[in-house]
Amino acid sequence: MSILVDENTKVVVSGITGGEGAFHSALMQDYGTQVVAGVKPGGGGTVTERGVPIFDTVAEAVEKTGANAQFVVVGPRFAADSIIEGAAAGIDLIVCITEFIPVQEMVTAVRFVKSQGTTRLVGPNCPGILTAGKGKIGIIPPSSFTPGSVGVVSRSGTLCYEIVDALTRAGIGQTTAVGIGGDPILGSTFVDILPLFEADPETKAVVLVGEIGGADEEIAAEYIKTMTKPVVGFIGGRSAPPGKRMGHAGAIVSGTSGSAQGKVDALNAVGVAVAETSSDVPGLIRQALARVGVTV
Amino acid sequence: MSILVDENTKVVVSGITGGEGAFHSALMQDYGTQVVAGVKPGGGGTVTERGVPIFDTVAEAVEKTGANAQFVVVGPRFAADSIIEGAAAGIDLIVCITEFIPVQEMVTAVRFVKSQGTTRLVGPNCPGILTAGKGKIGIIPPSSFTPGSVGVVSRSGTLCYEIVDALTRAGIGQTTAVGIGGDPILGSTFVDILPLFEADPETKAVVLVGEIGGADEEIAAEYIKTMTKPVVGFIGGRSAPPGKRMGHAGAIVSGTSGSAQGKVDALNAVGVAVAETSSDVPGLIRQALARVGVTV
Amino acid sequence: MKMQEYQGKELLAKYGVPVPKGQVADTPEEAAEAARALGGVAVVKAQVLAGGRGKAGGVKVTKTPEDAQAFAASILGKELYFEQAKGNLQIDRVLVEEALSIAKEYYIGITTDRGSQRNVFIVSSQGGMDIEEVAHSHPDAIGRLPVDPFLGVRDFDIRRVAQQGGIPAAEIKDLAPFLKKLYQAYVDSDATLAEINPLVVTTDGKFIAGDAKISIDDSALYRHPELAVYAETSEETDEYEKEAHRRGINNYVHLGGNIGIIGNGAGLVMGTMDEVKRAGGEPADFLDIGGGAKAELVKNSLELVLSDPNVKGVIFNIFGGITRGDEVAKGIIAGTESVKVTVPIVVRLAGTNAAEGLAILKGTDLIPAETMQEAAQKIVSLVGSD
Amino acid sequence: MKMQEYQGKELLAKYGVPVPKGQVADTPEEAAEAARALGGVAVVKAQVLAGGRGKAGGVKVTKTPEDAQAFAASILGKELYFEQAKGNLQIDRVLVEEALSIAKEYYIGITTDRGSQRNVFIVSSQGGMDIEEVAHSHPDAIGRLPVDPFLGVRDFDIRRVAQQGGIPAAEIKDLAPFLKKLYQAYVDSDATLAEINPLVVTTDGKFIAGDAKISIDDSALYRHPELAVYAETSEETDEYEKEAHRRGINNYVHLGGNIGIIGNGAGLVMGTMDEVKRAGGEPADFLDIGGGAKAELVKNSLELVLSDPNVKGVIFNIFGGITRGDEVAKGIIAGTESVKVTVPIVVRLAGTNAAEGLAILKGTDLIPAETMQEAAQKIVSLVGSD
Repeated sequence: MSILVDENTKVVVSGITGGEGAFHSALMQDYGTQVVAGVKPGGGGTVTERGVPIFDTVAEAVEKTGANAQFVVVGPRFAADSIIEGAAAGIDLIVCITEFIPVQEMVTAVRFVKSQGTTRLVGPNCPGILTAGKGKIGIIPPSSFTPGSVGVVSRSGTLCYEIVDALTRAGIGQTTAVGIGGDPILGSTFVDILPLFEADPETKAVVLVGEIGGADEEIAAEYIKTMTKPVVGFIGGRSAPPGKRMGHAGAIVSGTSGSAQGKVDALNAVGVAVAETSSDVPGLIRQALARVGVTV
Repeated sequence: MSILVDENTKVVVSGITGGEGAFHSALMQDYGTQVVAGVKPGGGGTVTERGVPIFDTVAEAVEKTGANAQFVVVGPRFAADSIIEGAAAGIDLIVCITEFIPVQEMVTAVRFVKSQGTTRLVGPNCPGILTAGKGKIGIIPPSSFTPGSVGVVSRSGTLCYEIVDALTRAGIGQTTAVGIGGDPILGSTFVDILPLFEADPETKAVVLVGEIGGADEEIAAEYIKTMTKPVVGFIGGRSAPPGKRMGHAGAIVSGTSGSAQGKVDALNAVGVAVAETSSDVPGLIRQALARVGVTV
Repeated sequence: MKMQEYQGKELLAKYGVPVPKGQVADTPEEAAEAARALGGVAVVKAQVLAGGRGKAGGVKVTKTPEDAQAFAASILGKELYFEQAKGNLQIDRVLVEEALSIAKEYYIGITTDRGSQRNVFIVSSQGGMDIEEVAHSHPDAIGRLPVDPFLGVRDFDIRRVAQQGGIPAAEIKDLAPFLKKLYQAYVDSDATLAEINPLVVTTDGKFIAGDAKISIDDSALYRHPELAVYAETSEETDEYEKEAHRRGINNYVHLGGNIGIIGNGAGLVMGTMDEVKRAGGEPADFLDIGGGAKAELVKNSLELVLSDPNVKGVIFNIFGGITRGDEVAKGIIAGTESVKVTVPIVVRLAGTNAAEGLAILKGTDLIPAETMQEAAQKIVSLVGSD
Repeated sequence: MKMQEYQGKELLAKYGVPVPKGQVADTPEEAAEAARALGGVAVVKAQVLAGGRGKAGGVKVTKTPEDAQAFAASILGKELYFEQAKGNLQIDRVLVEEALSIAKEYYIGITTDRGSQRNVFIVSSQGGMDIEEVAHSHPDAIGRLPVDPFLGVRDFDIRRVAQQGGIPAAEIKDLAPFLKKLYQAYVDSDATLAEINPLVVTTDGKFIAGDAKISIDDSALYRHPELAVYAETSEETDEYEKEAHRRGINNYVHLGGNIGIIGNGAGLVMGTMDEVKRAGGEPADFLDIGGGAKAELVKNSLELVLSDPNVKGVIFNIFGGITRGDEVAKGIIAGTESVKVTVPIVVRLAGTNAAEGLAILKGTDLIPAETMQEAAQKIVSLVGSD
């Protein structure tokens, strides 16, 4: 088990012939992921250097290869359309790492994906998903991962890597790490991913990595109330001064709403210990697991 | 039991102040239906002659009265928007009798209704739904109905009345009659309604009233194969000469596809007896019920 | 509402869909002038709604303006026989167009599809012939694309349908704008059918609509006043159907038997036909007064049906939902007062306000019937079976 | 990209949203002329991105062209202090507008909302004041309308939101076209915020945008070349932030401490700030090089951070996913070569191509660290805590 991605996931890569697309598809293959197809308009009938067949459309790739997941790594002008193409072709899981997709296009794309009912989108502007030892879709660097029992879900890509690194250094392995992305319009938020960890028998505890801005952590806290598995939190930007923009469109501190303290309070209120810095996460996870009788 | 409409159905009428809207809302009330609200833009805060409160929007009517069904009886220029309004307000069942709604508007409206997931649309250009002795939404004349165990689903409104009349004259009562309408773009087709009859404990047999044109009866036959309850068919237009348009946009005979004979063959092939004329329906129903051990 | 070729091409041109240069001509002289403006060589095409104009002798490539004039003179104001319409149609207008240098002919159609509940493109590399034949003979050469109304035509859709339809990938860059503009024209005009057959690929690689067969949704004509002016054009070849068209009776089909049939709802009227046939009669017509008909329409319908000298009896079968029995009864009375009635009329009234209607008919010569079956049997027994 | 009021109003006018008559002026003389064209009485408004222009002394109703000229002269080329921006901003341009005869002031805003994943209208009858205050003081006077992108703004939506926002039913016929046009302007322009506060209802019942605060999605500017020309306008009041803007570094915030922080990803940079603080240091800045940064941007970033004389040490924290360690290493080397480095620089490189990056940095004065925590502790111990 694990969530979303494993050794049976069959990935079609939209943008497989681009620089990043080719590079990261190869890294995905190196990590054992089944990359079964690529899509490049007009490129149908050819194969990549690594022997992956290329098709003109996602629909054809699905028909011919049984792909059930799509990695979207095309430029920002084409990414929303590529997501829509994947959802229209009945793909189960779409991971889009593309940054700078026009927001209005994402409003349309997410609306369409949700109207399809059966497709899950992770991203855009996210690092993707990595299941330790089984496979990955996206750009998460696998070197820090080690198989284990902790799930990680993060708004920030690099903080996600950091926390996985800290866990592994502390001898705590992971099931799956999901980077949901930092854009204002996202396919999946915390409350879409947490239930998957809750249902996954291998996952014993979850690290939720939030950051300032928005209300996703507060909404997640409502759901965590209903979870049986322990969750440990970390909020990036606790030391950020209020009123200053810190990158991500989402990371705007305005009054209480969206502040690090508001999020910490909301999580604490539902029994979630929140780490002061990322290096405190492994200790809190160990305590949380001990409380439910799991020793790591 | 019964399907779609019963004594607990709470109807909001969009267009309750129009001529047909007022007339048929009153007939619905006379038949025992709970008409809990009306909608008329700008008319909020008033009541109809029969004391039904009027609201400016369906959403408000739902909030204030708990309406769970909507009867759309506005003019063709406003009907598609009214359907969308009902679906957006979370109405469970929308019945639209309006004729001559522009087809492109219905393409949009039906797409929206289906994307909502929880709303069922019957119509447009249909007579509506009547559950014998319990209630009705639409314009079906109730005088011929008598409670019993036969469900009726019909593309044609008037043929539906005719067949109910024939059943009652033969001493065979009905559960619910559903007129799905004759437009090219419909909210519900045979295969949307048949499963409801199949699941309804009170319904023991079903009459399917089709007509020439389209492939709805052929598609229905595929579903009927899986049903446990007997179905009797009738196809209007068996004597219509091929190549002639007979009213409804849908009723175009072209080659085999859409012909009465094609439909009769498809139904016969799955064990459905098809009546030659509507007056033969009661006899076939009686035989069909006898075969499953029900005497009427 | 069906549009003639030149009307359809005018509509398409407004949306940027490429069409051949050309103009319509009502006289041979205008045809000559149009051909001259095109440089001499031209294609002259009779403008009628029926298909099969080539076989009917309504299309000719002319080498000189004089040729164009002579051909136009030979068909304008004349009637040609159309196999598909099974009758003669008068040619009042021709379209004079540039002769395209044709490399290939494709087929593009859009229609609004019951099954998928969407507008669906049909795309095929096998253009210039009957698409239904292509569907049988080359099923692999047909691409089908249901368009999500919320998304419109997307590039990935076009790549897919082109591939299915056998159109080379290299031509997608030309096909894509053609399909997108055609779709916009279709949706914005409330069309129910738009067929471009052939879609001509010229020897210099341009995509041009060689023909245009467009139908507009009658229910939406109110918001297309610029198209509604075309609505006069009728394709009926039957004189009673032409008369029905003039009287605003939309659902009338002349069948040629001896028992006139008038009812409300297509299904019920067809059901009545079935009962009449079973009783041994032969329907003279199919006439559906529709839902909620007013007395005036009922009167008009009765007058139309009685104008057919073959009609030896009439059956009215009304089971009112939105149609009200009293309105129908008033219309029947009005009809019997305006024309001399020499044949029996059986009236079956049921449903909404049936009692009120029957009260109005009381004391007239009209013959009441309680059920459809009874009505059919009564009229056939009065008229005698064929 | 934030647009100034006059730019926003130009944009709205293109979509038929009613705005007051008026024109921009760069000089007092132009202001006088503009006031004259309006008939004398005018409102002169400083054009800056910061809010609170009235309090800053940037808005005045003038009775004569001479008044307008005098007021324009008193602010053009001068700096005004803006409380909201906590700093001085220079006024380079004024908007001279007709003085509206105001009966009522409403509030209309649209923004793209994370929660509902839609564009959401905020509508209130309580206009002309801070909407957040209204939300607190009159929560019942706020209507909220998430717009389904597939449907656009529908009449029933407008009836509903008007009712919630306390706008009388009788005014919906005027409100509806205003909202529909505003929505079209918003979507077509790829806006992320459009605030009309106040929406003026004039004494003769017209709806006019009294102000316009519009932001455009930077990611979509490529397809709005007509708007991209406005992108030069900057609202930064901090000199380092202005310099970052000039260098094309989009995610830089000057914080004033002594340890420069550069990293990839907003979360990681914030996390690094947290670790530096815990170790006893004080961040000089937040600088996120983003994902997939090239060497040139890294070099530029280092130069910017080092240009702050308060900076006594720099920490590079890179955990590469799409960012590649070798690119970053090349950029760091280039940065240290282009400016004289007198402070310690700690570099933590992990993730994609980290090994390649570390190989490049080998043999330099840069201080390596294996983890973020270690990097923070090293730089603080080298610089000394505050």
